Amino acid sequence: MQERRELSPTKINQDLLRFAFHTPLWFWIAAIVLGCIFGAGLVSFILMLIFGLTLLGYTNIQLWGILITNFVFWVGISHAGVMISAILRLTQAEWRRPVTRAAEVLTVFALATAATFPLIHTGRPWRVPYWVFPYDFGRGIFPDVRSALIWDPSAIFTYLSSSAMFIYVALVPDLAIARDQSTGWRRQLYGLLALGFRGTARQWKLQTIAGILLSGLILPVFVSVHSIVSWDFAMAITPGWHSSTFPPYFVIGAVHSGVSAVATLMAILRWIFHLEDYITPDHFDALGRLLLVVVNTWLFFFLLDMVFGIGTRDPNELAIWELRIFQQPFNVLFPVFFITGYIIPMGFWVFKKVRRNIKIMFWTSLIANVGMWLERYIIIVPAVSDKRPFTFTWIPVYQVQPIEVILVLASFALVSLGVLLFAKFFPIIPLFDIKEGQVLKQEIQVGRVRVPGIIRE
Amino acid sequence: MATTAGGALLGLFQDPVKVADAIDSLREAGFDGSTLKTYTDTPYPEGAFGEDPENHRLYVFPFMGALCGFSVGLLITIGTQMAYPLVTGGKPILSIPPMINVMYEGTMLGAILFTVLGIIFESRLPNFSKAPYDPRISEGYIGLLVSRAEGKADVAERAMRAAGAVDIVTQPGSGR
Amino acid sequence: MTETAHHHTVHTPAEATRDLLNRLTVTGGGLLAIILLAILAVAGAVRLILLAMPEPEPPTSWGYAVAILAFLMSTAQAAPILAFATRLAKGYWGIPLRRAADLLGLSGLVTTPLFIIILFQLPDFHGRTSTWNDWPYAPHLYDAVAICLLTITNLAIIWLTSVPDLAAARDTRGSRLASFLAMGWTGTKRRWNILTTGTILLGSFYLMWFVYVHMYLASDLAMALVPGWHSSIFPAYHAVSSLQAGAAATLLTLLILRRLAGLERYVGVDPFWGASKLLLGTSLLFFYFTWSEFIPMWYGRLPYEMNVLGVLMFGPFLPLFGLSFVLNFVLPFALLIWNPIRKSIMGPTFVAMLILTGNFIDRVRIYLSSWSVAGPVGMSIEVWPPIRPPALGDLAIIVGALSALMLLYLLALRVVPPVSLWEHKSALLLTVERRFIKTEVAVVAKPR
Amino acid sequence: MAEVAPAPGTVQNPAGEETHQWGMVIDIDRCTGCQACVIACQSENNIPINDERSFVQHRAKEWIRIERYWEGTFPNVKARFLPVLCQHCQNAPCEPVCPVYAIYHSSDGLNVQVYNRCVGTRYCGNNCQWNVRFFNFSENEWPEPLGSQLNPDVTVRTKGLIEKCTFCIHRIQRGKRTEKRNGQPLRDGDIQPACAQACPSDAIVFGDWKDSNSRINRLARDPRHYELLGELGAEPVVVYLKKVDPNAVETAAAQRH
Repeated sequence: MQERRELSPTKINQDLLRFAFHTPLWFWIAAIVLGCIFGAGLVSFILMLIFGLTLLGYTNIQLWGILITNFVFWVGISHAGVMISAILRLTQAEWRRPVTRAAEVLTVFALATAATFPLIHTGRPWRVPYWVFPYDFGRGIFPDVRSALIWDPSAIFTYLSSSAMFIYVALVPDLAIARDQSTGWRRQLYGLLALGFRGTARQWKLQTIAGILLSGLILPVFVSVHSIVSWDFAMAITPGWHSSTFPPYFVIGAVHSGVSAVATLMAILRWIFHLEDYITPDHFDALGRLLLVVVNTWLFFFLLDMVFGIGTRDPNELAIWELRIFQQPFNVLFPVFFITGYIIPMGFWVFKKVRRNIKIMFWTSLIANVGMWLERYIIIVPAVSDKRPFTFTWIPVYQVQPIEVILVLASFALVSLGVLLFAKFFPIIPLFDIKEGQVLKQEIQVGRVRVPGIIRE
Repeated sequence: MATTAGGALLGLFQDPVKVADAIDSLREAGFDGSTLKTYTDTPYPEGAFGEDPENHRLYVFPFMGALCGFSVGLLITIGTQMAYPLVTGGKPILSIPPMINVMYEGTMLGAILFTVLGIIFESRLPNFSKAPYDPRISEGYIGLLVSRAEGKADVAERAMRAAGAVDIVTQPGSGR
Repeated sequence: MTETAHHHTVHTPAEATRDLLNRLTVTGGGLLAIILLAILAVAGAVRLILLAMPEPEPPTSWGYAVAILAFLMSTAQAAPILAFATRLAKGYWGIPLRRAADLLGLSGLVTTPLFIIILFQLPDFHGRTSTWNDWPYAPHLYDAVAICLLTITNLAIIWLTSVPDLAAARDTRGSRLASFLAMGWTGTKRRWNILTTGTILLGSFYLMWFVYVHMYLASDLAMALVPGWHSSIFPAYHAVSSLQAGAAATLLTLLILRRLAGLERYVGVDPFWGASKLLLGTSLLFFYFTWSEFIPMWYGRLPYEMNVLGVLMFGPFLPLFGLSFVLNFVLPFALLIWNPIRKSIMGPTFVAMLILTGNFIDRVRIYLSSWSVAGPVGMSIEVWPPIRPPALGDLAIIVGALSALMLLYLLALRVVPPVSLWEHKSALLLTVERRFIKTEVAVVAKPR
Repeated sequence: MAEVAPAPGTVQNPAGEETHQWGMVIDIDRCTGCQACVIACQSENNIPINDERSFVQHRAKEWIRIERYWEGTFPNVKARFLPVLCQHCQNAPCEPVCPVYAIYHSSDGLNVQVYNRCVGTRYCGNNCQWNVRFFNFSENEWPEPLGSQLNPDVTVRTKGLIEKCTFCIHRIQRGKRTEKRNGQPLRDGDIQPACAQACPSDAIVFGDWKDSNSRINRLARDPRHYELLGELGAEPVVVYLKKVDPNAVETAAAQRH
């Protein structure tokens, strides 16, 4: 189903390595702007260190808020990488080739950004070492593995390191190509990183197996990560959080937002790097069809959570759902979330014309992620603002403070900066994978028509 | 003509079929298959050039890794609970279900880490060899390296040129 | 370059047509089997009517009947989804099993009446926490409608996907029934487009109804009966374990067909290999969903949830739970991670048998336990109900339902070939083995 | 658990069998909502003054608080009061969710918050269904000269950690020390937390569930007893006694018709 384009290896090298070797002006501008936004986030974190969390809009029962929402959101985005590369590698989907690495890179930076949020969100970040690692043998102070907040770092650490290694393994052949194509210090750097890879038959065989094997190994991690994140909430007996369907619900939601984010990223890459020959409407078509399946599965779990949450007829549970849907300010957010998160994507992506229109795909996938961000907010925030009926806890207004907004913006800047820098130094589109597609493509003559085909091992 | 210390020389081809022919004629000329290596910038289907089949033990690594990761996870989870026996939430001092979550992550981390190490090891990396090499390989040329060709260098060269090599490289590669 | 047809089948479309269509004749053994199965089915039906008609017995005596209903719905009626999935993904490996899977959906003709009868045995819903907050006619009306739609959709799929084969039967063997069912089909371009699009559409409808039916099978026939059991993942668990069992049922059927109908030329190792990956994935999902249901309850320690755990998993029903856990997750996982086992015909089939057994045990665990506590309404269960061994009547129903399914299947095989002929031919067109430089490679073409 | 008293056996004590299981009985019928317990707690435990701003922000810290409910409609409206403090649950939801063991269940049945170890993830606050855990959003300050009346037995908590009722653990410790020193066992009522001590109507009674004829055991046999959010199965050690409604019969009759 790939559009057939004849791409000579030389052209592929030039196109995909250009940005790594030459630095256009816009790169500096973008890097500086993003850096400034990130700096603002850094400053506000320092302010939080000095003045404490009084700067946030939290209250005595609204102890978690936007920062945790943002954490869950970025963990969700980070599921793009494995979703795309692992599943598409395992199913040998031909259109994966240009997409995989960008998705994996997005994974790594999104996950790293996400991981910072619970840490800066603690009351005393300087004591975080107590939390994440059993190091204080002298005083016998260890983390308590019974806490979901211990499962969480372990899962995120596993996922982060695994996907980083995954990227590197798949990057080695391209580093070798970059080594051969570059000169001076670049050549030294790439040569060192490429470990002397030369592309012998053995090396390629292992490279191919590695793609499949690592995908198969990372998939279970990928599922476990967001499940465990969801258990940060589901383990609590707080009404609205204590729902057993959270793990698959969170995972599929993560896939929804993640794959949408990949679509957005592909559109951006295509524009700024002029990759018209590599990222074609076919890819957005395929992504869109994948997303159609994902978004409807997501709807199923969303309905499960809601129907059976309300079906309990537990007054507190009902109160939470009433708050989520009918009360200020959620009565505004909920429709917005559902329209942007489900109706708009579903309504647009069912049409092939729309799926093949990159501009529309860019905007709709962006909108879908607005919806998914709000989804997390609506899951997390109301549940704690009205836990149990005490007069002391009439629903307090959670006034979002500017500093929280700055931190959220900074997280977006950080992820974009990370991806940009990676793309600056390394090929963000796997060269050897594209070349393989060129080698393996075949055609089968059926009557008059030549049906495009591909070699399968 | 002068060959490198290893007596290795590299033929550059543009057409994969010609590489296959070259390998055939080199075999006839008495070169052992293990001394013939192809350099490509992208994977070709296995055995496309009629080269010797490669076998590896990569599948052992994930299992070893999973085992190590599992035992480490077991040690940490049991150790922390036993070394600091505090009751929380009326749960048993040794609570199995939470351990399973952590041990699972440990197992998977071990498996993946060992797999990556296995891939690097089995592809014989890092290997900054001085054998002849040519950057043009990254531009779609296919290199055929004949190692241990002392004395028979000219035979090999003739065979490869006959098969259609566009160039023969003999000066050692830069390593990197 | 030399081109040869892929898929272990070195023969022309014409041969395939003749060969497959000649299998539509009734043999002596077949007749005997049909008669025997008919008798068993009738016996089961009689027992069922006796149980329902004169004065309905208390819910507790219906456990096994519900279990076999759920078993059929989770295995045979889930199979068509496998066929749909392979059609959606344009996976050629699935072509040999599509017809076998679709035909398994005929179990709808068994489950629909059974389901409706059982719906009316449900205890009064008033005061129970079900997802229907005292809606009119709930749940009976909506569940009945849903399963009827499910069955009808499957019949439509079977008919639509076999029309070209029926036409072939009409043309080559002049069969009356075939020519009636083929409705004057001729393979014009337009009709082929309608056929393929329609198949995908019907398939997605089937998937939707399937999920819906299982959601309410799980919530109305199980969760609503156990006080305090509202774990929102359970319906999804029910559906996912059903997909696993559906794939398993398909593989088992496929093997039997392969042996009995001598389909070695058409059914190679590909469908088993491909489906075994699905089995592996779904057995992982089985663990995932079970675990996700268990751990919040265990962690939250809410009294009524501990009670539910006691009734379903760790009380008297622990042996059944453990057994199904081993048969549905541990063994399939331990076996299927090895490619040599996956890439064989007996390996996946053996695992499929394990899974089917496990699924039956699991359904007995769920429905026998929940129908045993069906009596009192309240937030607490005084005593966890024990396992009731099946009585003769229960066995009659179980055997009857299964033989009714087999009966329908055998009858259907008299009308449509066991392998989807037209899809087989399209695969012959679009997959070839080709010479690439020095080696033989398989080239797969996928039309846009 | 037994009729009311939480069975001590439900909690395994690595530190060996404990002789005490501290608990409390609160008689709603006696509570007048005078807030004396709140003030006593504030001054005993070095809790900062709750100014208007902290209330507006919903960040007021009251280790024990008086929930006030209005019943009926004007003019015949009744006020009901419900003192709520940490229930020191035996299956405390707040305990296992802490990643750093900052909360654990002590062998004498207390739900202990270890300020030193708390990193402030605030998960415990989310999972406490009684809302009796309080986060220090900023450093605690006292206007002069109040700073010089702080209780030396109780730490002043810094910003960024969770604090909550301790059953005046410093008094319990002092009591145990005297017990050791004098050699004779504590008598019921020797140890009193500030709130119980300050309660003018004697609605709050503190004691030891293990001591079968302690006052709380005697009071808890009252049929009026109930647990706050008892349906969660957290097994609080605080037992409440219902308010006696003088015209319950009439209201019941009214409800019937």
